[in-house]
Order: sequence, then C-alpha cells, then structure tokens
Amino acid sequence: MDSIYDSLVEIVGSEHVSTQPEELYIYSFDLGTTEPHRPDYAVAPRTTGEIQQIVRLANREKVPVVPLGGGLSLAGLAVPLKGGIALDLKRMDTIIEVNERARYAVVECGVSQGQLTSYLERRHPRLMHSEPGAPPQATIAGNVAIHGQGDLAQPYGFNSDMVNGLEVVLPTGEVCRFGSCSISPYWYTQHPLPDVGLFLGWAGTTGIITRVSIKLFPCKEILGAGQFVVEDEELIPELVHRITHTEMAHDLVAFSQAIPPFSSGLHHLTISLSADSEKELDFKMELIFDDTLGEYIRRGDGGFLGFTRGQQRPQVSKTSDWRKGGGFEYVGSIMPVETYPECYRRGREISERHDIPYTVLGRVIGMSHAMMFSWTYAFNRADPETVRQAREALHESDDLVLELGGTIWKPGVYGQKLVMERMDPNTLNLMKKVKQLLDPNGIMNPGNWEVGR
Amino acid sequence: MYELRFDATTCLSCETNDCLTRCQYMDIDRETAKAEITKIANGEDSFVLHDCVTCYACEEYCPMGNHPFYLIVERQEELDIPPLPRPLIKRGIQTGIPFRGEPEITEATEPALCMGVFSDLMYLIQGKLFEGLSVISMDPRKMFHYFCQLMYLHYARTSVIKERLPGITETIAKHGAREIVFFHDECYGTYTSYCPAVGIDVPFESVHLFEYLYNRLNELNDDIRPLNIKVAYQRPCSSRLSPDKHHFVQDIFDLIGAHSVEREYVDENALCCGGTIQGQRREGSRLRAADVQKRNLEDMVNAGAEVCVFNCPACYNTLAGPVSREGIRPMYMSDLCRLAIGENPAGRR
Amino acid sequence: MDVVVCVKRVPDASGMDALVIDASRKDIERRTLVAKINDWDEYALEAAAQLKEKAGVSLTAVTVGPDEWDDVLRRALAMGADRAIRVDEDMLAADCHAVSTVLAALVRTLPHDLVLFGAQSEDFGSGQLGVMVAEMLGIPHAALVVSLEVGEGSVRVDRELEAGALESYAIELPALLTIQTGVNRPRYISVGGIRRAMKKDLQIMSVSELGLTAEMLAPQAVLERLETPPRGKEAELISGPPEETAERLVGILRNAGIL
Amino acid sequence: MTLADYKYADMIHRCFRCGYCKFPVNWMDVNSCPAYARFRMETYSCGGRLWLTRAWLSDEIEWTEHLAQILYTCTACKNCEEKCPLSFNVDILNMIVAAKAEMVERGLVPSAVKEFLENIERHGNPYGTARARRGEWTEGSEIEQYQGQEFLYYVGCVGSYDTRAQETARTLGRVLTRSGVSFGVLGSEENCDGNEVNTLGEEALFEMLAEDNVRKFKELGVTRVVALSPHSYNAMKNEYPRFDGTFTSFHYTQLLRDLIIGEKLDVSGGFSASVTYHDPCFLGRWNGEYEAPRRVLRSIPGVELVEMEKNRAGALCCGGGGGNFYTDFLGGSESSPARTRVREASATGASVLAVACPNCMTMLEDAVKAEGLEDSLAVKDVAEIVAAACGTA
Amino acid sequence: MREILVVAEHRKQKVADISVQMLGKGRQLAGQAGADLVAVTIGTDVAGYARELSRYADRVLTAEVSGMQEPLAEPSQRVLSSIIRDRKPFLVLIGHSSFGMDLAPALAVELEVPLVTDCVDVSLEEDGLRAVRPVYNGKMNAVYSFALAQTVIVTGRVGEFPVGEGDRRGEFQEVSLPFGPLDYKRFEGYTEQEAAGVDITEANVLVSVGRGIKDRASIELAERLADALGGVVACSRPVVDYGWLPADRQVGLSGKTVKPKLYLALGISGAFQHVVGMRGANMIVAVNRDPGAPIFGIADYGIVDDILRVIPVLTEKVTGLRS
Repeated sequence: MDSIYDSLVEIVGSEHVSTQPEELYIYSFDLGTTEPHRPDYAVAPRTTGEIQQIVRLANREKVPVVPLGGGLSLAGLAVPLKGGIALDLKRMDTIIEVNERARYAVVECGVSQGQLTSYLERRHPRLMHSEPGAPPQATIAGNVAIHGQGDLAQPYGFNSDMVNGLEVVLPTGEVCRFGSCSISPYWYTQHPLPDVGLFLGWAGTTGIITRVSIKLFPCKEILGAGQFVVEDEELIPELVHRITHTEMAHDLVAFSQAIPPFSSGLHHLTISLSADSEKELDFKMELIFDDTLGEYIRRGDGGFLGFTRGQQRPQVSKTSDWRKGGGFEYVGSIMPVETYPECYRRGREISERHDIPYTVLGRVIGMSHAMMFSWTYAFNRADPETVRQAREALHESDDLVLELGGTIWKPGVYGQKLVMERMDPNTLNLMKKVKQLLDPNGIMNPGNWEVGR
Repeated sequence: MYELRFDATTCLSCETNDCLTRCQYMDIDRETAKAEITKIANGEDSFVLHDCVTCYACEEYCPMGNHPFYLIVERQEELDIPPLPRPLIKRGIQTGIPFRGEPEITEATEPALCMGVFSDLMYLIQGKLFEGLSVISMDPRKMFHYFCQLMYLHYARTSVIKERLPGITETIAKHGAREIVFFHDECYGTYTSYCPAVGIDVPFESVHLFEYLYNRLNELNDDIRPLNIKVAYQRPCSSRLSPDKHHFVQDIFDLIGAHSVEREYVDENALCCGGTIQGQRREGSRLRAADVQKRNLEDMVNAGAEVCVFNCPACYNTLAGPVSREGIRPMYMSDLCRLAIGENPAGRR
Repeated sequence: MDVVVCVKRVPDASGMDALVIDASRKDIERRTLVAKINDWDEYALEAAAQLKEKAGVSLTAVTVGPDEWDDVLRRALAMGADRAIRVDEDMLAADCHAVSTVLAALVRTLPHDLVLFGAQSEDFGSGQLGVMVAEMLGIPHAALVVSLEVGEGSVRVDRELEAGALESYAIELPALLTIQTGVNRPRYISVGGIRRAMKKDLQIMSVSELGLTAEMLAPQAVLERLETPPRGKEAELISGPPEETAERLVGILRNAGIL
Repeated sequence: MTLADYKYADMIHRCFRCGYCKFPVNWMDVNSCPAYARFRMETYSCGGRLWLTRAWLSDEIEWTEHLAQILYTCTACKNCEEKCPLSFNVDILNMIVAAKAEMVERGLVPSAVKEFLENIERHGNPYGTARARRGEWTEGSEIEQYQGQEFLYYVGCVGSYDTRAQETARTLGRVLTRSGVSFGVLGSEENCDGNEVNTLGEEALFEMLAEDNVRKFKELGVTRVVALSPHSYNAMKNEYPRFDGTFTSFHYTQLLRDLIIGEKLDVSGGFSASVTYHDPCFLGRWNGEYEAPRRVLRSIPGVELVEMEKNRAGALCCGGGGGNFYTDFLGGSESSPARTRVREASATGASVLAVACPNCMTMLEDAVKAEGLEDSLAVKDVAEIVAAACGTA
Repeated sequence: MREILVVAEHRKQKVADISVQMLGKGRQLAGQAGADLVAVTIGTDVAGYARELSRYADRVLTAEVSGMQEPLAEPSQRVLSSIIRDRKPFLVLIGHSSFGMDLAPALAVELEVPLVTDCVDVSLEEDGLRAVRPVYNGKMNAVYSFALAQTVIVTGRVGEFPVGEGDRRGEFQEVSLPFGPLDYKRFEGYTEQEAAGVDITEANVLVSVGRGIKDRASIELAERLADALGGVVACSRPVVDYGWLPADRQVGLSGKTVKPKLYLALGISGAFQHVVGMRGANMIVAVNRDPGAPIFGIADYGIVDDILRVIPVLTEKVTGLRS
C-alpha cells in the first residue's frame, strides 16, 4: 500500500483522503481553459494542525501541495500542475469571531463569501464585508490570497488591503501569525509591526493561509444602485473621476457587453449607494445624478436609468452559458482608470477576432486610483475549438494588459511568465530568495510563480 | 410606408383642444393649444415637442378621434427633438432585438393569451381564471419576437415601430388564434389603436385582459368572496389607447367587492408612474418624476388605499417599492381577482 | 467457444420467519413464496457472461422444470445468454440423479466446451448436480470453483477448500465447473433488460425428445418426508427500541465481565 | 450508451460547477446538499456528479463502484435545483437520474441498490419481507380493508414494514376514523409506489409498479388517495397520470388541514410543546406544500411552532431520499445529514421535532439517538401530535 | 461380513477431523449392524495416515498414489469405485468437505448407487438406513431412507458426529491401483491463505457483520463499535464476496474458526457454513431483522432489529460507559 496515502489517512481520516479516479478527475480541473492535471491525492483537512502534518509529510516525500478554497480563480491557480496533494480547505469553515466595535471578522480559510455575508445579515446587520463578484462559495482567504476586490472597492480598495491579520502554515510546517494577532488577542490591525507580508498575491506558493482577519464596514439601512448609460467610452474616466469626487458611492462599475443586445456598444455605469434614511439617500442621489451628471443628460450624452433598491447578490455570470457551454474565463487586470476606452476598444477587437461575444467590465478601486478591468471570454466546454479560441484570446489580453501599462491580476502561468519577464530583475531576484527561503523544497503549488531556483 | 392618419383640419374645428389644455404636465390655454397643435400638424417646431413627457394622455383627451400623441412623437423624430438622451434611445432600440433564436410556433387554441414581452411573468397567469387558455410567448428567451414595440413612442422612434411591427403581428398570427387576449394593454393598444392609425393591418381580434377577466369572473361567480378592501388603481399610459375598456377596472372592482378610493389622480386625470419621465433629457426630469410619484403616492395615502392595483409591469417595477414603503400593498389586477376567488396571489418574484 | 450454464429456480424463503410443510410432506408450502434464480447459478451466469464479453463465446442457458421456470431463463438471456432451453418436466420430487440424467442428456445434444453449474442450490443444497452431470458426460470437473481463467483448450481454476485454502488445476476442455459464490459480482438485471430478453429465442424440449424413459428417471435416493428440525437452545430475545435493547445488552456484557 | 445518445448530451456540459448547488437558500453554510455535506469532496456536489457523469459517458473515466456510489448518494432532494442559477436547472436532477438509469441498464449498481431493487421486484418492498406480511401493521387496529370507501389510505413500504413507522400509520388511521373519514387500506394487497425506484433510475420497474397500482386502484374504483408518505404522494400525483392514474391524491397533512378547518376534527385537546417542523423533500421542494403541515400544527392549542434556520425550500434533507433510507450511503458519520438535521432542530430549543414522512421519521429518530438527544428532543409525526390533541394517541 | 466404508481425507500431513468424525459415526453403526468398519486412505506416503486410522477402523485399506500429497477427487474416485465394486459395503461414509463434494457425486454415478449429501444424522432402522439432511438453509430437515440391500453413499456434515475412542488396532491392507496417471486434469498446487494484518482468531471480542450491513461504507460503523468494545471486525461469507472486507476476516467453513469471549453476529442469518466457524465462542449475541434466522438458534442473546439502527446506539452506549 502507498505509504503517503496511509500517512494522510492517519492525519485526516480515511473519509477525507482519496486516491480514487473520481476525486482525482474532479480536482484536476478548474472552471476555465487550463488543461487538466491530476493530483495524486485529494485531501480535505479540518484543522491547522492537520495542515501542518500534511505539509511536513509533503516536505519529507517531496510531494506538491496545492491549496484550494472555492477553486474559482479560473486562471488555473488551483490546478495541480505538477500533481501532488490537492488540498480542499472548505471543511475549515468556522467563523471564529466578529468584533462589532472594531469592525472585523476572523474566519477559517474555508469560510465562503456567501457564508460570511449571510452570517452578518443574520447576526450583525450593521456590518458588511467587501464581497467579490464571484459565486458565493468563493472563500475569504482564497480571495485575499490573490488580491481580490469586492463591492466596497471604491471607497476602501483591495480586499487584501482589508486584511488585519493572518495565520499561515509555512511550506516547512510552522504556523505563523502576522499583525496584531501575533502579540495580542485582538486581530484588529496588520500594522505597525515590521512588514513580513509574504503571502498575499502569491497564490498559495509561499504558504497556506489558515485564518484571516478581514475588515468589516458599516452596512446602512438602504442599499441600492443607480445606473447611468453613455455611448462614448471616452467619457468613462471623466465620469469616474467626478463621481468619486463626491465620495458618495460605495461601488462603481462600468461594463459593456455584446449580449444581451441592449448593452452592446453602450457603457453602463452602476453606481451603488447606501443610506440610513430617505433624506440621506435623496441628498446623495441629487449630488450624483443631478449636480454631477445633470449636464451630460441635458447634452444628451448620458442617460439616467433609474435607481433600484436592494443589493444584487453576485450571480454566476450568465456569460458562462452564452455558448451553451458552461464555460468562461477572464483576464483580470489592474489598470489606470484613464485606459478604460482603450481597454474596451482593444478588448472588443480581440473578442470579435475570436468570434466570441465581447464582455468587458471595469470596477473602480479607491478614489479613481485604479480599476480592475476584465475581458471575459465564454467557451463551450464540449467544443475544444471554442476552448482554444478562448485560450488564445486570454493570452492576447494578457499581452494587451502589459502593453497598456497595466498589471495582470491573478495571472495564470502564461501571464505570470509575461510579468516576470518584465519585472525589474532585482525584484524578481528578491522574490526568488523569498520563495527559496520559505519553500526550500518547492512543494507549494509548483508551476505557479516559478521564479526559478 | 405606413402613414399616420391625422387630419389637421379637425383640430381647427375642435372646440375644446383638450389634447393640450388638459395636459397634466404643461399649462396651456385654448388659444395656445390650437396654435401649437396646428404648428405641429404643419411640421413646425413647438415648445410642446420639447416639454412633452410622452404620457399618451392626449390620445385619450382628443374628442375628434384624431391622434395628437402619435403626431407629437412623429414630429419629435422628424425634427430631431428626442425626449430622451441618445444612449437611452440606442439602448431602448437595441432592447427589442431578438437574440436567442427563432420562436417555436405552437398551434394555439381559442382563446389564446399573448404574454408579449413579459414571458417571465408567466407565474401571474395561474389558477382558474386562466384555465384552458393557450399561451403565446411563454419563453423569456424568445419574447422579443412578440414585442409590440409601442414603447418606442416614449423614444420618439415611430420609424422603428413601423419597421418592426408588421413582422411581429405576423409571428403572433402564425399561432393561428383568431382571438387573442393581450396580457399587457400596451399590446392591446398597439393592435386596436396604433395599427389602424398608421394602416398596419392586424390579422386577429384583440381582447383586453380586463374584459377577459371580467367575463371569467362572471363565470366563476360562485367562487367569489367579496374582498372588502380599499383599492387605488395605477392607470398606465398605454391604457390611454383603449379608453373604451377602462370601465372594466371599475366593473371588476364592483364584482369582487373592492372599493376604489376617492382620488384626485384617477381615470382621465391619472398620473404617470414616472418611469419614463425620470430619464428624460429635459432639465430636472429626475426630480420631476420624483415629484409626480410623490403627488401620486400622497393621493393614494390620503384616500386611504390599502392596495395599489397595477396593470402594467413597468408601472409595477417603478411604483411597487414606493407604495409598499407607504404601507400600501402593490398587486396586479389578475392577482387581486385570484385573491377574490380564494386563490393565493402569485405576488412578486 | 461454447459455454452451457445450467440454472435452477428456487423459492425465496428469506422474507418469511417460518416455512410450512405442504400436504405431500415432501416439500414446503411454496404459494406464499416468490421464486428467484438460485444464488449460485447467478454467479455461474455472471462468470459465463464475463467470458462472453472477453472472447467469442456462444452462451446457452438450460434448465429442467415446468413452464413458470421460463423466468429464470429470461433472466439468463437478459444476462447475455444467446439461447435458452427448458426441458419441460416438473422434477421437484425427483432426486439429483434423475435431474442430472436429464441435464446430461440435454447437454450431450449441445456443443459444449465449458459447462457451468452453481455449486449448490439455495433450497435443497445437495451440491451434487454438477459433478454428477460431469460424470455422466464423461468430462473432467471441478467443484466449488472460486476463480477461473480460460486458456487455449483448457481452463485454469482454483477450488475452494476449507479454511481459506485453495487447490489449483489446469483442466482440458471440455470440462464442467461448479461455481462458488464470490467468484464475481453478479450484475443487476433490469426489468427493461428482461423485457428485451422476451424477444430472444427460448426453446422447449421434452424428456422423450431426449430419449429418456420413466425408469431412467426413477429416483435412487427417495425423500421420505420433510420435518421441522428441533431447534437448539433458543437465544434469550431482548426486545424494544434500539435505546432499550442496547442498554440491556451493555448491562449483560458488563455482568459477563466483557465490559 | 455513449454521451451522444444520452438524453441530456447537449446540456450536461453546461454545468459550470459554480457551487450554488451546495448552498441552502440563505447560504448560511454549504451543507444543504446532503451528499456533499456528508463527504465534503467536490465529487459529491451536484456539479461534481454532473461532471463525473459526463466523464463516464464519454469514456474519460471508467465505471467503478465508487462512481456508482457517488451517484447513488444523491437523495433527489432537489436542493440543487432550488439553487442552480442557470436556465437548465430544472433538469440537473434528471441528468443524475438518467445517469443512474444507464447504470441500471448496464447492471452496474452498488450491491445495496441491487438488493433494494430486487427486493422490490420480488416482494414489493425494499426490505425483502414477504408480501404476505405487508398488512400485519393493521393487526389490533380497527382499520378496514378498502372496499369502495371515499379514501384509499395508501401506507407505503416504510409505513407497512418499519416498526416505528407502523405506529405512525396506525395513529393516522385512528385520527381519520375519529374525524369520520370513510377510508380503507389495501393491506397485503398493497404494492410499492415506486417513487424511490424511479429516482434510482429503474424506469421499467417503476412502470411495472405504477401500472400495477393504477390497474388495482381502477378495479377497486378508487377516486381519492390519501398517502402517509410524501414519496407515495409524489409518485401518484406527478407520475401516475402518465399511466392513466386519474384519481386525486392527497398527502395526509393536506387532508388533516381541511378536516381541522372544516371542524371535522377537534384538536382542542391541545399539545403543549415547542415544536419545530422538518419539511420532507417530496412534500416541500417536490410539491411546494410547505403550509399544510404548519397550518395543522399552528391550529393545535399549546403548540409553539419554531422554525429551523433552514426551512421550507431551504430545508436540509434527512438523507433518506433516493433509496438512502435503506441503502444508507450517507450514514455512519456525525456529518450524516440526518444527524446534522437533528442538531439544527435541537438548536431551536424545540422539544419536539415534527415530521410528515415515515422515511424522515426513521432517519431522524435514529439520528436523535446517535446524537444522544433522546432526553431533549422527541421525533413525532404530525399525525401523532394531532392524535394527542384529539385524544386518540 | 458386511462392511461400512469410510473414505479418509488428510490435510497438512494429518487425518482430517471430519474423517475421524465419520469413523466415529461408522463405528456406532457398525456396532449396531454387527458390521466391520473399513477405512480407506489414498495418496502419497499414506502409511502415517493408515496408522492413525487403524485406531478407529477394523481394517485400513491403503492406496499409495504418487504425487498426491493432498487428497484429489478423481484418482480417489478410481480407487474407490473398484474397491466398492468388489467389497459391496452397505454404507460408504465421506466427509461433506470440499473434497467430498468434488468426489461423492461422481462416485455415486459411476457406481449407480444412491447418494445423500451433507447429512447431520445417519441411523439404522429395522426397515433400513435413515439419513437426515438440513434443507432450506437449516429451516427444514429432509429424511431419506434406504433398504440395506444396496450400497448407499452418505456425506456427513463436519462437527455433527461424535469422535470415537480410537483404542483399536485395525489391520492394514494394500490396494493395487487400477490406473495410470491422469492426463486431462493437472493438479497445479495448493495455496494456504497468506497470514494478513489482523488475526481474528486472536481477538477476545469479534464484531462480525453479514449481508445485513448492506454497504461497504457501513463497515465503518462496525469498526467503531469494535473499537469501543476493544475488539476487531470479522464477517460472514457474503461480505467477502461483495469485496467489503478481505478474505482473512471471514469466519466459517471456508474461512477461519474462532473462539472469542464475545461473538457479536450482526446481520448474519446463521448458515451452517458460518456457524461451524464460531459456535465455539463463549458468548454469542445475534442481531437480525428476521426472527426466524437460524442464528438465534445458537446465540445466547438475540435482538430482532435492523443492525444499522442498533449499531450506532450500542456504540454510543459502550463509549459512554468506557469514558
């Protein structure tokens, strides 16, 4: 019998380890265009202690470990490119603490966005977290590990900027805590200790985040969104700049897509507002839709589509099904807002060249400091040709991001290479040292961020 | 090409010029009214073309059976005086483009009900009231093949209507029903008022939903338990195209023991839901719409309405929220009727 | 290669607490019981079906019994038999020797490289039939086979002995094997499968067609009667919901010093 | 069969595996898919099953007993259908059942399923107990054989053979008698309703059972059936019409509701306890009946009805559907759905967990014991609570 | 002088228990009938067996066959048929072992004599010979009777017959072989079961599961109970047939014989093939849905219920007690 298997059974119990073809098959895919790679083991631990033992075992046996939460990154970041142990963290799903006064939540790494949202709704209605536009099974920890952003990005920035503290199992098996939690029972800030944040953005190549403290924000009585439509993409940066200047929105997203037809060639700005009273809402509405956007309306350049109350739950994008094919993948990028028009035009070209209905979206991060711009490409899982088209389109978009002076968000292997090629060699060298220091045997999610050894 | 049948001379002989004098959004005396409508008829510019909120009402006010509203919007298009900003017009026009394949033409039995562009409201047509109806346009993905297009009056794009409508009537006719009940009275208005007005021929008989409901309720008389609730009716703009059927609202209320409250903005004086107004290009449109809604709501509240009854899904989407915040329950007419015969209203999805 | 599998129809007694002896006193009351294919025969059939899936095998299922026995043959057909033959003779009262005589006579008329039987039957469980038929056909046999591997002109088998020991043989074909349970996992036969099998050819023969006479079929071992066995000391029954029964059992184990 | 001939060939690949299918309606956690909650591997979510089915039918993976087991852990509870945001959600469960059907056709089902189906074919019940003994549950009660009464009281396999469910069956009989309903039972003439057989993918066997029941009901002139089990109710209401079953079917909670409203049943005796109600999948999600049982419970003086956080369309399945009350693929762990469910029930502080399905009854009562909650939480059927309230307990 | 013939079987260089049991029965009947008890041993180096047999039989016939360390049916059949033909014993006793089942039916056909297999009783009545065998899995007994005129072959069930004194000195007689080597059936070898991890014969407590466990996954339930009781899990044949547990966990005729302090038979009907392997246990507790299951005939305590219901509760109770 396989001794690694036996040890894994020892650690997590036979029900939570599998070497059966069915589990290996399922864990060899993510939902995007990445070629499948079979893990040798699928393991679902329940505790940090179990994860430590697994990581130590993996070091002894030189077996890769590929952590995954929701497994929804789409970019192949949770696909075991070099086999090894697919580590499904979703059993670690305890919400450990919500501090109402200091506005933070401490959660285990398997806690999903949907779980925290509904938990706050039911137990702390005056608090909310920044929920990304992903299906609700996406995890909090997975999201910060790839510098995700959510629906509070406009005022507060990246979700990874909202991290107050981390507990991490290092590739060598030690557990480390970062931020106030390393010296105090409070998980309320990551500062002002010497900065050793080596885990965000590394897509699980430097360790396994087991606990996160994430900032929570005021949740007001009334949530809703107004929509503003323009035809001329050149207007978007200017509009974003003016709307952010009001400091009234809590989410600001511009999108354009070929399907459904109404949105084709138009740019919808979704402006989310929240208020505790009708008075506050009226004030904010007037400030934005009349005082700021009124002139565009009079000129006939922009139209107000009305304000809808209630918060839209992120839904799995119907985009995934446009080709009746259950598949889509997007290139996300972090861009200067002023590049929106170019991003849109070039993205549209790429889509049309590959015969895919175009879908682009820009979510503002901070006070117009940046935007997450995405090019989404649907494909039909049952039709390899469309998968290939999408993969090409994705690569072209990766190239485009760098050409336009942006940075790729959660790049897949192809994008990672582009980034590392461009990166200032000293920085790259430092990354290499960090990686070697933390992960001497290179067991953590190998194939990703391979800075060379 | 289809030509609007409008006779300017009748306006000159008109003694009331109700079309503009009764307008609830513009304050116009008889002389000005006569002058302006004549200008419009002659294809000249007029402040009316700029200030019109496209509420359809003048179509009903006109005592001469002329088509002042259709005329106004045709002129707005000709003289490029769009009531809405360009992106909204483009968006609107693109909305009507079918994009999920051809509809499956099912053999419809008599009588048939056409959902038009509201296939995702199928849940509303449940229960005894609708038993035995064969339904046209059940599939939300195909519904734009049944879109009556009349919405484009608000967009001053009758050209689009005239271009698309013949194909739409054809598609509906393919189902082979002679008599068709229309879920939305905008469709009803399209086939009974607009088509004749511009000379598009309609190969089927149209039945107004309320007339149908009224007759069904009579058949189901034994099941009716009087509701004894105070109701206010939100009359949609499209209903201005079928004033002759408007009485069924009251007839149904009487039948099911719903008491319509004393209101200012009722029947011919009904107020627009504001949905169109808020997006219009004219300065202050959003606040104007808000003001119209405010007046409308206060009127319902003061009159002591418990339920606000809707016909048009667009009105419902705009006003359901606000009215319920005022403690008034929003309800489609069909749901109200189902409640009266002891069924559970499908409510809001 | 031609494979013949011999199957039997037996009453399913599992659903009843107690069996009742019928008027003849030589059998049990069967009317209250449903019939099924003999467990061991199902394993034999599965073994044959699997051979068929591997190599070019023509599979024939046979049985001896009255017409309601057709259902086990239908089942065999659904499991992959190409043809099925029933010798139309009620032999419930007969002994193994008589039944073997009929089966041997039948198999003689068929091409047969490999003949498979279940090692025994669920009802009478004599475990004689297969080996007797082999002797009558004058071909080699192996009883209680737990694994078989057909090679060129021969078959390699393991026979089950006591205490988990095995005995291995290489046997020249034609040969007869009686199959022990566990040699494989018999597949599920869907009702749809059985319906489709209705279309397949099911042949009926009489003993006389096989040239057999009454005296040839006279029993050698005469069953005198059935009787209900004296049961040993009955267990002390603990009754009640799991709660109580478990509680009491724990008590008993405690007193016995096991806990 | 290859993927090409598979009924849902043009659809099954459209599952994106977004994971909605695992969630309860309020997303409070990820344990509303019973199989996923039990095993917590992606393979056991609806999406996992769909992808595996496709892989199997297109020969990317081979059949194994494990694969079969993964499919057969699906309890057909329809939570996934409730949650799946995509347009084909109405078919995701059918896709699983069709895959099971293919396994049945190839004879490749887990031994427990084989036994289950063979027992039903031979004995008309999954337990393999003789048909002759199906009527034994009525012994010592006044319940009559059906002979043209207004209602046929159809009990189903679990109510007929399971000792605990038999009590419920008798109790309901007493309640119906008490309220003057004219009804009778088929006793040993009753046959399995086939609902589970259908969800297990044995279509032909289901047809056989449905046709047999319809024929029998017609011969006896049955016009109205009241079913003890939502599973029977579901089969008869939604499937039997295909076989020309024209009678009307009720679940007994619907009948009790009408009896109470019509004042034919006096529950003024009351039942003082705080009660939480567990929605059976085949009454709730399958047939949209969430209110009748609650209405019944609320009408009983002294009953304080408290809801579990997962209720109605979001209710967690007891884990007994799709034959699992017998095959028990989900058993043997504290994350077995039944045990999770009773923990949720006990979290409400209720002292009684009310059920309206014999399968749920057996599953949850066993779970209460396994969780050691006997002293704080009693599992009672709605019929039993009503019986107590009208003094026929 | 009339004779009763006992066919001896040998395993692992000793005479098999069942053969000694057959001799025991044979002796008793021989006494009644005033007949001689003759034992036959066939194989390679049978002298040793013959000595052992001579303690019970009046006469021991030895047939030395080369290359037959283990008893093989077909060579034995050839020897026996010729012996029986010329000695015409009125009764031939063979153990109902794997060897016996492979041999007896063929022998009976070759000799055209009646055969009754798997008997639990054989007796002499004035009108002839009476043999009793269980049918319907032990729920019924079938009674056969024969005139003493002819030869009757009976195979006897293991453990059902008393072992005799073994105080005799029977004479020996060699038999000449009527045949050459067999060509159509090649004996290739004999495999002992390889010893595996858990030795169930060593355990004090055995939690033994049968068909009633329904599913591989449920084996885990039994394992938890076993852990709680400080025992190990064993099983009956079907569980091995389904591949839910390895063969070395099987109790019974074709498996292991065990004598634990406690034998918990869960969902085991109690077929004799199983019972012979466990009836030596100090205490037997049976849980089974079927009140008519034979297992209740040999258990000390019984619970009529579905084991999947009982096991978890029992486990909780026991664990509760332990902690």
